[in-house]
Amino acid sequence: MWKFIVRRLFITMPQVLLLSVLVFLMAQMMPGDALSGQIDPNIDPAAIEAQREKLGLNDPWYVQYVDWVGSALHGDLGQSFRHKMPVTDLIGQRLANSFWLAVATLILTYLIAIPLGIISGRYNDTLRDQLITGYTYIGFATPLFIFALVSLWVFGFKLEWFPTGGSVAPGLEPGTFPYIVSKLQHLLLPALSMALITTVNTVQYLRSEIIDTKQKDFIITARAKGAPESRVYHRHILRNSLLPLAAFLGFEITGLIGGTIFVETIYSYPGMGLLFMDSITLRDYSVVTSVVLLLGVVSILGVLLSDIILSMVDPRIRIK
Amino acid sequence: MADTLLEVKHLNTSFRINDNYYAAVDDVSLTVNKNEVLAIVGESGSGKSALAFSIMGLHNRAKIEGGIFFKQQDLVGLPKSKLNKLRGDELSMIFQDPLTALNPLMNIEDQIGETILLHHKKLSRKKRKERVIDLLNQVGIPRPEQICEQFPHQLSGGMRQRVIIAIAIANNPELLIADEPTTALDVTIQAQILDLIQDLKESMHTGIILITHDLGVVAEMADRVAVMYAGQIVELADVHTLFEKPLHPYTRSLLHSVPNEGQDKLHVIQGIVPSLQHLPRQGCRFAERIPWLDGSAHEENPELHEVKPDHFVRCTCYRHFHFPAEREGWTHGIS
Amino acid sequence: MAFLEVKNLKVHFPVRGGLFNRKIDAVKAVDGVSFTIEQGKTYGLVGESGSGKTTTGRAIIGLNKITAGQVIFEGQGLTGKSSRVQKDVQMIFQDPYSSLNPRKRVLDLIAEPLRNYEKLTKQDELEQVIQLLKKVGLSQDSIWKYPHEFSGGQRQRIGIARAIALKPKLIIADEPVSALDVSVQAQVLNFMQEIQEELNLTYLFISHDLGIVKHMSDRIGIMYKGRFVEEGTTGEIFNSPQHIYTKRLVAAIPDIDPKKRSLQKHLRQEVQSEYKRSYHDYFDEQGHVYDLRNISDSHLAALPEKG
Amino acid sequence: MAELQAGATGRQEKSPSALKIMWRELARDKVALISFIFLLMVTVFVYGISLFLNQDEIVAVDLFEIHQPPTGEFWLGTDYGGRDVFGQLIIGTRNSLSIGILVTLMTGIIGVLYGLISGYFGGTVDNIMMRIVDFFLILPFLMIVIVFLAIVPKYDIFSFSLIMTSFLWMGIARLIRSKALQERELDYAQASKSLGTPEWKIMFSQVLPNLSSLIIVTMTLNLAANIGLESGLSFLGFGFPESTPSLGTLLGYARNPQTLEFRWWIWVPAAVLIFVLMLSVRNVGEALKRASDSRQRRG
Amino acid sequence: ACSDEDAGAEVEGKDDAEKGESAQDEVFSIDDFEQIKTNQGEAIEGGTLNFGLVSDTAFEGTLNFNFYSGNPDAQVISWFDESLLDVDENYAYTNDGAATLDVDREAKTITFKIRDNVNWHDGEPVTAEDWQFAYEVIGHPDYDGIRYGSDFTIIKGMEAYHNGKADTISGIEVIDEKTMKITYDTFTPSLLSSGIWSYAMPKHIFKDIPVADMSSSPEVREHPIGMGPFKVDSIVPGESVTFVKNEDYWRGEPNLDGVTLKVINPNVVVQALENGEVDLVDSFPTDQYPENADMSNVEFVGDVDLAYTYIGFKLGKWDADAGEVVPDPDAKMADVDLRRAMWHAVDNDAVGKKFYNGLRWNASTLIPPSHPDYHDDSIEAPTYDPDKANQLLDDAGYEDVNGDGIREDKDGNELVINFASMSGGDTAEPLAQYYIQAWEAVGLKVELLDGRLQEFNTFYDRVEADDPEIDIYQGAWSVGYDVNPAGLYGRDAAFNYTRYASEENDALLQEGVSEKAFDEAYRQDVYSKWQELMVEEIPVFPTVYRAVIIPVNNRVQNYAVDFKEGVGIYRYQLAVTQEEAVTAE
Ligand SMILES: Nc1ncnc2c1ncn2[C@@H]1O[C@H](COP(=O)(O)OP(=O)(O)OP(=O)(O)O)[C@@H](O)[C@H]1O
Ligand SMILES: Nc1ncnc2c1ncn2[C@@H]1O[C@H](COP(=O)(O)OP(=O)(O)OP(=O)(O)O)[C@@H](O)[C@H]1O
Ligand SMILES: [Mg+2]
Ligand SMILES: [Mg+2]
Repeated sequence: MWKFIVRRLFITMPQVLLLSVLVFLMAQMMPGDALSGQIDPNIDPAAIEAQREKLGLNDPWYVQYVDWVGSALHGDLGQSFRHKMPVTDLIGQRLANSFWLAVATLILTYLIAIPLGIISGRYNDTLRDQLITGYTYIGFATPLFIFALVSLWVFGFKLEWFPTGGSVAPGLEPGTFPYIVSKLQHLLLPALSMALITTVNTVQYLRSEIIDTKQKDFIITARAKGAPESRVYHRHILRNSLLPLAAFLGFEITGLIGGTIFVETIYSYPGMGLLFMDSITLRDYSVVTSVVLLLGVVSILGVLLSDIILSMVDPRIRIK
Repeated sequence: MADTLLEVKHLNTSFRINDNYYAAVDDVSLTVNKNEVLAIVGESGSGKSALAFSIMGLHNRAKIEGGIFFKQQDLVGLPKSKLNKLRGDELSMIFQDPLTALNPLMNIEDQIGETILLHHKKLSRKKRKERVIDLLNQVGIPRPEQICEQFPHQLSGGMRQRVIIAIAIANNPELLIADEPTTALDVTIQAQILDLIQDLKESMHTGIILITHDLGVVAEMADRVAVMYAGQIVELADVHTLFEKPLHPYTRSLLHSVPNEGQDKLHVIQGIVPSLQHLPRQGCRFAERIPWLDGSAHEENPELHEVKPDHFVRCTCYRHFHFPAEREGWTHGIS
Repeated sequence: MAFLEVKNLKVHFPVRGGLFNRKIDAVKAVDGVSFTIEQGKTYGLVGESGSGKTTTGRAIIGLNKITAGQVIFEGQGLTGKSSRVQKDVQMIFQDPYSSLNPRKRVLDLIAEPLRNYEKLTKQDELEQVIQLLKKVGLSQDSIWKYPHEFSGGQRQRIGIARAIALKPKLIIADEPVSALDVSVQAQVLNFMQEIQEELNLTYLFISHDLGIVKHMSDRIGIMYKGRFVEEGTTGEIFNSPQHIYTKRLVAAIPDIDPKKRSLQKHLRQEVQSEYKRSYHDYFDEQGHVYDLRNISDSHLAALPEKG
Repeated sequence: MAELQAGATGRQEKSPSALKIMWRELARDKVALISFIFLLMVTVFVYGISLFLNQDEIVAVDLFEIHQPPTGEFWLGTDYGGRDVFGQLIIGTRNSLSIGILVTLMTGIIGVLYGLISGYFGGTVDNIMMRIVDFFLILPFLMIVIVFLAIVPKYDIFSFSLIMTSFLWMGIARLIRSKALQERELDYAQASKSLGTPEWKIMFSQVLPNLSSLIIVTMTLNLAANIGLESGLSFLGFGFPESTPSLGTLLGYARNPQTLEFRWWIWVPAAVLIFVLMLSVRNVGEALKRASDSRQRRG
Repeated sequence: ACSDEDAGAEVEGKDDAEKGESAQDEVFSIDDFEQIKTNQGEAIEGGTLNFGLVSDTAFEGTLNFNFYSGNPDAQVISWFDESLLDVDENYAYTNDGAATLDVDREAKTITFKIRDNVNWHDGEPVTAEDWQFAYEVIGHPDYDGIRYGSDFTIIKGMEAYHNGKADTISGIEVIDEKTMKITYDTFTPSLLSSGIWSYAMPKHIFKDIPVADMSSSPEVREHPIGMGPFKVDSIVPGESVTFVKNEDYWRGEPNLDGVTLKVINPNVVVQALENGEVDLVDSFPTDQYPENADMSNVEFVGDVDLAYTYIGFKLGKWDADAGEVVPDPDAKMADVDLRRAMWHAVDNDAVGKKFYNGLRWNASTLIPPSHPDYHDDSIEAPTYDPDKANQLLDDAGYEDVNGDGIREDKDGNELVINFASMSGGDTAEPLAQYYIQAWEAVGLKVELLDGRLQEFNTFYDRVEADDPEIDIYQGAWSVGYDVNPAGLYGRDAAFNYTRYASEENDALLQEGVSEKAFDEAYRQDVYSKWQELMVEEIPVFPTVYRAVIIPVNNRVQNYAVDFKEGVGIYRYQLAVTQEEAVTAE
């Protein structure tokens, strides 16, 4: 087991390295830097130039890269030019928000997908299944951003059921109960709209997985043992169909990252997606770099996690 | 008859294809007694498995008509819950493909234990495990404690087939249906498995339906033999009669097409087994594969005749059939 | 000069794993096999599943890389890197359903080898294909059909037509009938024999069905775990098997006569107990097969030196 | 011989080709058929009509026609630049479709080639090529594309599609590679090999055609996804300038709450169109998928 | 003043279904807006005000006047900290603030005296040393902010300190605890109109923090203090800040108990106002005004913005070594008649009315009416007159020689003018399109650079670098309190993006900060002449002036637009008339 994890980690290393080079070069190619935004007649351009020099913005790229990697390894992702604070701190706040959003979305996704997928797969080609399939079609055809926009408008503005921006109501003491409630309130609508759209893949996947499993020979074996339908479903079909979802988790996380860009932008939810969008327009490239790097690493870890989970639950690939 | 275990009466099993029902098992009647092996032979697609699945009630969307009486109780139309009480307990089945018939995510103990659990709910976990190990010993698996913890993919084909047998015999069934239990196995292992089934019959007086297309296996194992062709039983007799004095052209052709001592050319049956949709539904179904026999040789509605006591043959064409030496060989295009 | 000579053939498949997917082990699918085949004869190769029969066949024709040893065909080596497929050696595959590309017409299927080796005009090609079809007993209008329109036996004949298109001398038939029903098997086996005579073909006939091998072969080699345990004429193998494994194999064949069943069972049990008893006489400490030794001129068995 | 050929062609009972099976399945499935016809009509209509439309005129700002609701002159009203929404919808659909199709084709070609090569060579080459694919797969796609779009100073429909393509080809490559690896081991490929057919020929003239239905299905489904992606990027403001409208551009206007609430005619038609387009493509794709999977075939 | 103004600005609002055509055609005028929220009713004791910071990005959280860079941060800081000096409506210093000043022009010194009751939130008095400390921090070589500019360099000894050659700034002298004297090298009228750095820094808090770490220190980001009417209570980074009143505020105890500030997205600002979630905002998107002009629970106040939008013509290059512009007489846009014709060709009046419903309006000179004493509206600037434009072009030799409807240059060669414009506001695209069309209408072929709008940073990068691809561009300047335009149009100004220079211009700009210019009337006259010169020479032409509009909930009293200087209303006076905000019907 440990060997397997270590081995997987070894495969992960070059990926992370490659990722870091890629994002760094990308950032370098961007026109302008943070200081080119400081257009103020009262400020001496020479002072701006001096700042550039001081921040190392005029060094050759590889020097900057090595510097950056070196400090990144020490947990220092540099300084945000815009926010005048360590990127790590900046990301820290946002990451927590995005993390909770992702967790809520994942929970909702599975909360929706598993029952629907099961019903749809178990009673395939019945009215129930057709309704659920209809939903998956609609979910597929509705771009996330349209859905999020319309839900914001309906549930946020018109019905006022949910707050329309931010991650928490102002003035609450962190850690207190109202604070947590407010946090939940703020992430529910974004999470829900993301979940409702992204879940359709999972529903469909589960459905076809169940239909597949239903036709497997070992299901017949189970029936021949005299197992009642309910047991056949729970013990044999479900277990075997849910397992591949574990492998999905990793890609689900990659997908979530894309989704957060839309959802956080639309709901002004201060997470990584919004930070990314802000930073890219502000050319705060140490932040862009770090966000992409970090989320890339999260994706890599997501896939790693999937692999590990899968290798633990699936005896066929379990490591001796 | 007191020791009649299973009586199948005019069984029709039809599958729905493009809004039409096609019978894969067509008016099959047979009986199985205690302590008896009834072999069912026939080419691929002749409806052997369909018959077995009908008896076990394992078909999903087939139309089943007729009667299947297991110890006088009609299984056709029996509620699922009652059927489940029988299945795996008094009535059980060994499946053909050891590679796919086991749940890949369950360990061996659980898979065998499940059958026991389902029918002996009160048995303690420990007792159950004991029984599982007992069964594994019985089917000749070495180191049963260790095997218990393992998963199907860790076992060889022969071992898996034994596990499947262990599942089938876990509750000492009265009727055991073995659907080509050895087709996927090597001869040496096949021999062991067949011996195992034989022992079972002897020790527990189980009635066994053995489905196979290997005549050698039939000769080794069966008490009585039913030959199926295109969904129908074309000949039914005890094993010696069948091998010594086969009557139906199909049976005779089959026996001739197996390589045997001193045989130079093998006999070839013309044509192919028609698919379910294209089965001739009128007249003798074997007629088109012996085209040199005149139509008048066949019955219009061939029936299973009891030509001698306990020897049944379908259609009268057997009386006219002889091997046409000149037609042997394979030089026939598609008809 | 032997027609086909296989000398100490080894085919090992690497098992990858470890940190960097390095080769950590090898499956010794074929591990030191030698035999010769005479022209015009059928050589049967039997053994249980996984014993390396297919791998041997594929190595000869060049579909598998040879790890060590030599394959000498008519005095010419087929070994090593020059695993170029020879026109003279062809193969018939086990499954007539999957060995024909379902999207190709019979014409294209049969013409494929011709197109690879011979530059023919369309017309000549068509004629040749029709000739081949005639030879395998299929009507000429079959050329425009697709494989799925044929029965298993007919498909296998299409496979054979392909194999003989280049007028090969040696055909490796890897379980050519095991996917077929008994009635169809006969058809194909008969045809293979006929065509052998007609074209003076040599077969390497691979099967795990001893009955069929017995029917077809002049000589038989018995494989076990990548090695030969016994080799001899059909009569020698069946009438006086020397190696315990051969005995066991022969004993396991169910007899078609129900009257002999108790006899058979008896024999089986005897062999089985002998097998258990004398296992160590026939296999070395690691369970490996010994090298073949001559019992008679034509009969070899893998028995330990001491006898 | 002539007679023979005549006789032979007379019995053209061909095995239904992949396309034919697909078409049959499509014709059987009413919803898919309607979707297909709808798609065809939209495509023909949009490309046809845009030949007659003057794009410059449509995207010309008219200070005196700003935010007109739908009228006889402006069927779907005008936007905040006084530009005809209907015309923009047509051009936008054309642009979105073009990008969608272009990306789908390019990812298809690259993915298929890559997958085939990787599957064909196998071994170390395959190992390395797949590590590259794995790497691309875990990249946060949307972010990287956005960064690229921010870097590239000037792009047209083609280079835009190229950027999207660079991060979208892996899915199909992986699929094709795994299928190619499987097919390569199948008996028919092995048989061809033993008959002396070179491996690349087996790959391209035998394996590839056998994968064609899979490729068609995957590309159809990808098309829907790509149209969605393009409009998403335009929505976020990383698409084309308003003078080259796409469906996403029109939808992007809805980020302005006034437009969202009071000027439905600007964004609702685009939203509906996107929805119906994606749904139709999906319907067709699913029907094709059923066609290619004989187990699921309806007839 | 920060000047990253977007060129385009926002969509003008439009008719909704009910309001129909009326809202669409409605044109507003800034003259109709009050600057101060007047209100009947009794103010209650205490109450909490909800302030909306309208931004689609989070505020950065550099909460100190000495370090912040973006406007959102400035909005946050101004609730809890303030300038020591007050100015009047013309942005000249007065003695009404927390400190008074005494100017000695001869000696080039100013002596500041901080009032006795001015204390930091932690109770420590605000001292002269605190103020001096601010100068020392900003002037410090390690300082990482952007404040170090001409305010500082003119102080005696500053350069030496800044270059690390001196440990102290010789020109800054602490006389006693509350008195500080600054000696300047040069002394200009600009200095007295907001040219002094007037924000102190609590030295007792910052003295042990290295300058380089200050901007990211918790003292700046997490629990900042100031001397303003409210104290920071809690911060949700980037999202919201709560303030409580500073009872010890030097002007007197604030009326309100506290203020809650939160960031709201421009897209939701109307809803937030309607349901009373926020009482007022820092800026209201003008495009949303027409539909919401009669929102029942708020009153809109407004003022002229200190900004203008303009079209600039590239006329030369920047010589970085010499630090001055080098005009190029052969530049594509060098012909002033071409430039004037382009001004005549565009209808900025219609742009203001149609795109901005009158909340932006035709501009004439480069000193906007936000400086009422200096803006000269008697100057006749070119207005929309396509015939005149055609005439001018014909006369100047830009004729259509090949009959394709597009004018060629004087030599008959193809003339394509490349136009850079930046993205940002919602109307940016149609506006740029409009200008291109308008120029095309007089036969000038103008093309958008790269076919698309430039993102803000790219735009300024390229404009700044004198990218040869750019012939003209649309920009916007937000103007400082000081009217002196030398920072934007001087020969040595890097921000002089058009790279225009002339002797006359030099002379006038010099004159504007001369000794004589301490005389207000004289200075007005100088800048009047300068405005006229710009209308003659047209290195740039202003397109529109702008208004700021702020909705204020009906319960709020004593609010002036951004607490505009000189109106005599201060934040501590803010009050509400009821506990809860009024919501819309
Ligand atoms: N679920 C089903 N739906 C439709 N047709 C079926 C189904 N199951 C079996 N058939 C058809 O019924 C016929 C009989 O099938 P069956 O499986 O009983 O044959 P078999 O004798 O067991 O053959 P084999 O030796 O290959 O196992 C075949 O033609 C088969 O195609
Ligand atoms: N490409 C391969 N890679 C790795 N191992 C292989 C490969 N091909 C065959 N083997 C292994 O080599 C051994 C011999 O296989 P081979 O197919 O030759 O056996 P066989 O005698 O033909 O068996 P069967 O009767 O089942 O066809 C088996 O253990 C098999 O798993
Ligand atoms: Mg069967
Ligand atoms: Mg094999």
